[in-house]
Amino acid sequence: MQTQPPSITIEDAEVLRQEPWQGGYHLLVLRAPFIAPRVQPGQFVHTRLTAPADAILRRPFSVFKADGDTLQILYKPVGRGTSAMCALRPGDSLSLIGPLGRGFPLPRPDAVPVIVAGGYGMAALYLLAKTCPRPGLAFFGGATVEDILCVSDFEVLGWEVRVATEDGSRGVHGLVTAPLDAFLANPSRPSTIELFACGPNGMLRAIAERAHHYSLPAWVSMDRNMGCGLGACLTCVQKVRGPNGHAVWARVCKEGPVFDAQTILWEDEA
Amino acid sequence: MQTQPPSITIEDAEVLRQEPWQGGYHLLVLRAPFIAPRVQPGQFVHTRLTAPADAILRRPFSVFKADGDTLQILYKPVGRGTSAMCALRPGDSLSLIGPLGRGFPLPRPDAVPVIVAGGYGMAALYLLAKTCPRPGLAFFGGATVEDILCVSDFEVLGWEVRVATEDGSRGVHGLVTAPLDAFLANPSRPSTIELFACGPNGMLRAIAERAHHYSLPAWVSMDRNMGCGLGACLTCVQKVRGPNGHAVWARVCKEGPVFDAQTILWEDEA
Amino acid sequence: MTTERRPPLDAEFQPDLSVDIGPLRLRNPVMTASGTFGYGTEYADLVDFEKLGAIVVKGISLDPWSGNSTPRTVEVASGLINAIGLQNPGVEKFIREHLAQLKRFSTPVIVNIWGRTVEEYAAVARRFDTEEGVAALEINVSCPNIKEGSKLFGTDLTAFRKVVAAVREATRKPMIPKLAPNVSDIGAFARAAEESGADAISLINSVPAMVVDAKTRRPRLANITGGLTGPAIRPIALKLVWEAARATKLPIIGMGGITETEHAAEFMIVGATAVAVGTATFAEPRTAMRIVEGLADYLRRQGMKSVRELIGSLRS
Amino acid sequence: MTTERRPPLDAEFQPDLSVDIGPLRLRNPVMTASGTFGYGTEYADLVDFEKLGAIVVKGISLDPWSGNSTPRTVEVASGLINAIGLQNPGVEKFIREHLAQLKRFSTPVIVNIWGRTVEEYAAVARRFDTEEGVAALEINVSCPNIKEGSKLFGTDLTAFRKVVAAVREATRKPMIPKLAPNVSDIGAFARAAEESGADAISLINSVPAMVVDAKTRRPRLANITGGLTGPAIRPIALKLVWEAARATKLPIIGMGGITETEHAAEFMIVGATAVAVGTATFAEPRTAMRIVEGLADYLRRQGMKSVRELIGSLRS
Ligand SMILES: Cc1cc2nc3c(=O)[nH]c(=O)nc-3n(C[C@H](O)[C@H](O)[C@H](O)COP(=O)(O)OP(=O)(O)OC[C@H]3O[C@@H](n4cnc5c(N)ncnc54)[C@H](O)[C@@H]3O)c2cc1C
Ligand SMILES: Cc1cc2nc3c(=O)[nH]c(=O)nc-3n(C[C@H](O)[C@H](O)[C@H](O)COP(=O)(O)OP(=O)(O)OC[C@H]3O[C@@H](n4cnc5c(N)ncnc54)[C@H](O)[C@@H]3O)c2cc1C
Ligand SMILES: Cc1cc2nc3c(=O)[nH]c(=O)nc-3n(C[C@H](O)[C@H](O)[C@H](O)COP(=O)(O)O)c2cc1C
Ligand SMILES: Cc1cc2nc3c(=O)[nH]c(=O)nc-3n(C[C@H](O)[C@H](O)[C@H](O)COP(=O)(O)O)c2cc1C
Ligand code: FES
Ligand code: FES
Repeated sequence: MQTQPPSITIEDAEVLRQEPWQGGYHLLVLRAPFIAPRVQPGQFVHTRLTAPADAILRRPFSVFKADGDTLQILYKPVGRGTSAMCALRPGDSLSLIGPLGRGFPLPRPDAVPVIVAGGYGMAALYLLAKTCPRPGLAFFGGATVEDILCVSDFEVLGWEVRVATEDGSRGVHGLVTAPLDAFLANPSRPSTIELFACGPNGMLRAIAERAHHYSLPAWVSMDRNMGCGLGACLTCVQKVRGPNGHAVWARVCKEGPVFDAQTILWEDEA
Repeated sequence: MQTQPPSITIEDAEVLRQEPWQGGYHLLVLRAPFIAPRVQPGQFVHTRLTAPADAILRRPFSVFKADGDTLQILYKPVGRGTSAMCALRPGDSLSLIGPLGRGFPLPRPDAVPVIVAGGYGMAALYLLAKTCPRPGLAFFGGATVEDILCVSDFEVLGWEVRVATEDGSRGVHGLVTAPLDAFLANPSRPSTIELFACGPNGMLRAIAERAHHYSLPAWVSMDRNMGCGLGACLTCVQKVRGPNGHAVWARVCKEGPVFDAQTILWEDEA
Repeated sequence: MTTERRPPLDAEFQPDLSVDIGPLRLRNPVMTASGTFGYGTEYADLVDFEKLGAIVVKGISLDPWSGNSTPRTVEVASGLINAIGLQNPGVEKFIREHLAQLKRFSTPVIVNIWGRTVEEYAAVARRFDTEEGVAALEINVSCPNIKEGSKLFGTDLTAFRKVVAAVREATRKPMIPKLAPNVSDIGAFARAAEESGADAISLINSVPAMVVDAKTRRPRLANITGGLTGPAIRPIALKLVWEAARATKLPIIGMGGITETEHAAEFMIVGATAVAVGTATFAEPRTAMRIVEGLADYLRRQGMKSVRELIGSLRS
Repeated sequence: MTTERRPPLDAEFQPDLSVDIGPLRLRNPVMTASGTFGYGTEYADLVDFEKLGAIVVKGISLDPWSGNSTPRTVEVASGLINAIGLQNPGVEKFIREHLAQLKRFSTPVIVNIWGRTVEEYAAVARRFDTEEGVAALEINVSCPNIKEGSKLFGTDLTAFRKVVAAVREATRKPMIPKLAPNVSDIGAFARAAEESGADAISLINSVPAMVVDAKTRRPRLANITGGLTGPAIRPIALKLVWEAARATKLPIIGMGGITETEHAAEFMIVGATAVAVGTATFAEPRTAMRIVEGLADYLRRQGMKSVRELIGSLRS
């Protein structure tokens, strides 16, 4: 059972702080008194930049932290919009629509929560880790040590973080699935586990396969280019297995971004 | 006889300083080692802003001062491009094409130079005042005291500046033509006068009429929206009396911006 | 029609914003554009529906339709290209689930319809004929994202007449054919609509377009081509509305890249009776509402007591 | 044609940039677009002509032509609308004053021509037939800024055939009709050009457009309407070039909103043999030169030894 999204607002947030983070990421701290207190783990905000002027769509970002009337975004400049975001200074304003989407369900009290993340997924899963009734285990993957974000944030919550990097510069040498598989295959691991994942598509698919194989409940947060962010434009659709077993389009911005991993029809299955 | 434009360059100028000026104007100081030393009085530079991203044309500005490898622009934010210009900071770069256009002719050594200016025209005529073989008389007009720019710059050169404001907050109460007419009608004024003008179209036309009436040589610097700035697009054309007396189009960016006032065919004559 | 400028009215004066789209009176001339406002309810948290002139919903067909593969949209300079492919739940589910919701509001609902054949157009129109809560039908003959031939309806004058006439036979609801921009003589389509019994026309639909990723050398849309919308097309749309307005007496709903009050005014000045806001809603969901408020201000500055004075008031 | 991706070539490799526009071999596929590069000499201080594939000059007519009143251009979102109205000194003065200058360079000069009647088109073409230093003629049938009826040539298939055939009779120079974008079936015009003896086609010309000043309620161009160019139209142009390329075997010169190397590549990927840079030159006079340099780099990254491999290499 997933949580119902609370009502959505549009709000001019004030930039309180912006600072470079490791791995090319930036941390943006915003005062958003209407949205911040309502954010559920896994939800996102849809941001409107005034520059570049010829960019006409908003950009979606997961909420990293939400505390009182502030919220934080951890983002990486990958294109024109996110590069322009780097120029925001304290006092600037940034229009947000949020909180958006259906976030993670309340973690089952009887299961050990296991998080698998790559890229901004490490930030996107922090709020979930924080609300879990008990600390769990997190697997973080990245190309190199620089790409492994917010480990200490998780550790402060009492979580154990296992890292894999493709160049071996931190943790296991390889993909995040390497330590995850080792863990899952270990007969002495807890038998009741719930998986939560956010990261590149290929990773999410790999998690879905593991979950299927081990018959574990798993939730994946999908990343799709978005238009409206509100369910109106049908840009962000993802083929999923509908209630009657047929393939149907789900809107990642509305029915997602978090889905039961077993409902996703990956590209070649759709 | 007008001066021939020296050869044109494109150059990434470095912003050295930007400061608010009176009357809503801003002063922009640029290092432009190729262009600055070649600027002739009355010429302009065509600037390329990177913001707003959907603005695809350059914007023309007269050169206020040119000194060694630096040049100064005095501009007023009136639209999106000039507003974006206000955000330039020291160290930023600004692409310039210049020096462009045909500036003022060398002032006649036998005539008293008389300048008439409004708006940025006061800045656009400064270099001319500086190169005049002898100081002359300048008439500045504006809506209010705030709009009267660089009087002291002219006075330092030994020029006498007479001011008119529409609200009477400085100098004569009225249009700049009021003190100018008084001067021209005064029988004890020097008989050999050469007029140089830059400002709103209506003012230029009024000057042309005075020049015609008193049979005085007069040069006007025209302001037209521009495309290429180089004579290629035929955006900036102005009807003038051609050599054979017929009306022909002149390109303000190439044959101008400075024209012999008697050659201009004003709107309803064209 | 007025072509003179007038002194501004004082700030308290409330200009009359109502306009008539054929038999349909709207409280103000600002609508949402089909496909950019979903079925309305998606924006319920953010937009006060009662402030809008009308709500135009996403295109509905007889049967459910799953649309195109993804990616379905791509952002370009000052524009958006979409190839949604007309995904919709079909007329029955729409009536049951979405129309029911929209009936709670007093705002007129205009249903955008399409079909793969003349018969399908007529069938959808007939189904809506008796549906309360449907104020008018907008006929999408111009969607570039459908390949079954419906493409033709928007650019072939004979096919266009046929579909408009068939819908006319099928319903007494106000009928608004929506014109394709990619024709050389929009006036001919405007006249054909008038002759075939339309109550109004709307234009423009999105402009056929395409983007390629130079790195992968692949189209950036799964459907290869799509339709360009947003500010990039505004000057194109304005020209077509101006031309259409000179060809027909039918009321025109103008759209294409409207993001500001002034843009809405421009469309009315060249001859539109009403306007629709599309792509702009994605960035600023309250754009249509903001324009309604802006228009009152604008009219006061223009010294106009009614927004109807604005229609076709282009000065030369 | 290749549709596969290949490993990159090493940095020293110099890809072959030459392409053939019918009988005309160009050292590289990047030209200037007519009307945006004057008669060439205006840019002489800033652009190294010898680096360009060809120079296409501003449209020339039989007699001198004074064009439209001002304002003639207006900047819009990611675009420019122009209504210059084809001002030009006429064929004789052009040959005497401008062509003479251009002959100093080895770069092929393509002369853009237009007329008010079929006869005028033929007459200008005939005058250039024997002119050395004219590599090809581009036939502007699509300028929206002329009211004398030449408008029709670009959007009426019969008139189009007539003018292309007449020019074909008048000259043996390579002939390149330039297509109007505001037609519903660009493929039909491409085929008609081929059938009427054209050596290549170029597209697109500017897109009919209009802007109004909401405050004064007046058109912002003296000519009321004009043609939209620049980045705003790139996705529209790309779609039309793709469609034209599938309809004809003629070489295509693609243009519309190109500002970067990648954009030039996109046009070639969908089927253009060469490209032209227009509006971008106003902001960055060296855009065409920069793209020539960029293409070599791009081809190395694509693992292509010749730019000709790029033509029509769209992958699906
Ligand atoms: C629900 C959700 C949550 C997200 N949370 C975060 C976050 O917390 N931190 C973060 O850094 N990013 C996050 N993203 C991704 C972020 O939205 C994109 O990086 C951003 O939209 C790119 O904008 P741009 O203008 O810089 O890039 P564009 O100029 O739009 O494009 C530049 C490049 O980025 C690609 N791109 C564009 N949008 C996306 C996208 N949605 N996903 C992947 N690639 C894209 C384009 O294909 C292009 O190659 C999230 C995306 C979604 C859908
Ligand atoms: C030869 C020449 C020299 C100039 N020198 C100076 C100078 O020294 N200082 C200075 O402040 N300005 C100068 N200008 C005017 C300056 O170029 C314009 O103010 C500027 O282009 C406006 O750009 P924008 O993007 O802010 O306005 P836009 O967004 O382009 O337009 C905003 C408003 O300004 C109007 N506008 C645009 N261009 C012009 C123009 N050329 N003249 C008048 N109105 C215009 C538009 O019609 C519109 O209403 C000069 C113009 C010319 C032709
Ligand atoms: C995502 C999207 C979906 C659309 N779907 C439809 C549709 O189903 N039916 C229709 O007639 N027009 C559709 N349109 C076109 C719009 O209604 C409108 O004509 C066009 O977007 C131009 O207006 P704009 O520039 O303000 O967006 C769609 C446009 C967009 C952007
Ligand atoms: C100011 C201007 C003048 C033009 N004059 C002509 C012309 O005389 N003949 C012609 O065939 N095209 C003319 N064009 C169209 C261009 O050649 C080109 O087709 C169009 O601008 C699209 O390319 P772009 O978007 O790169 O500018 C002109 C375009 C502009 C902007
Ligand atoms: S982004 Fe519009 S429906 Fe999801
Ligand atoms: S601005 Fe292009 S000719 Fe003057």
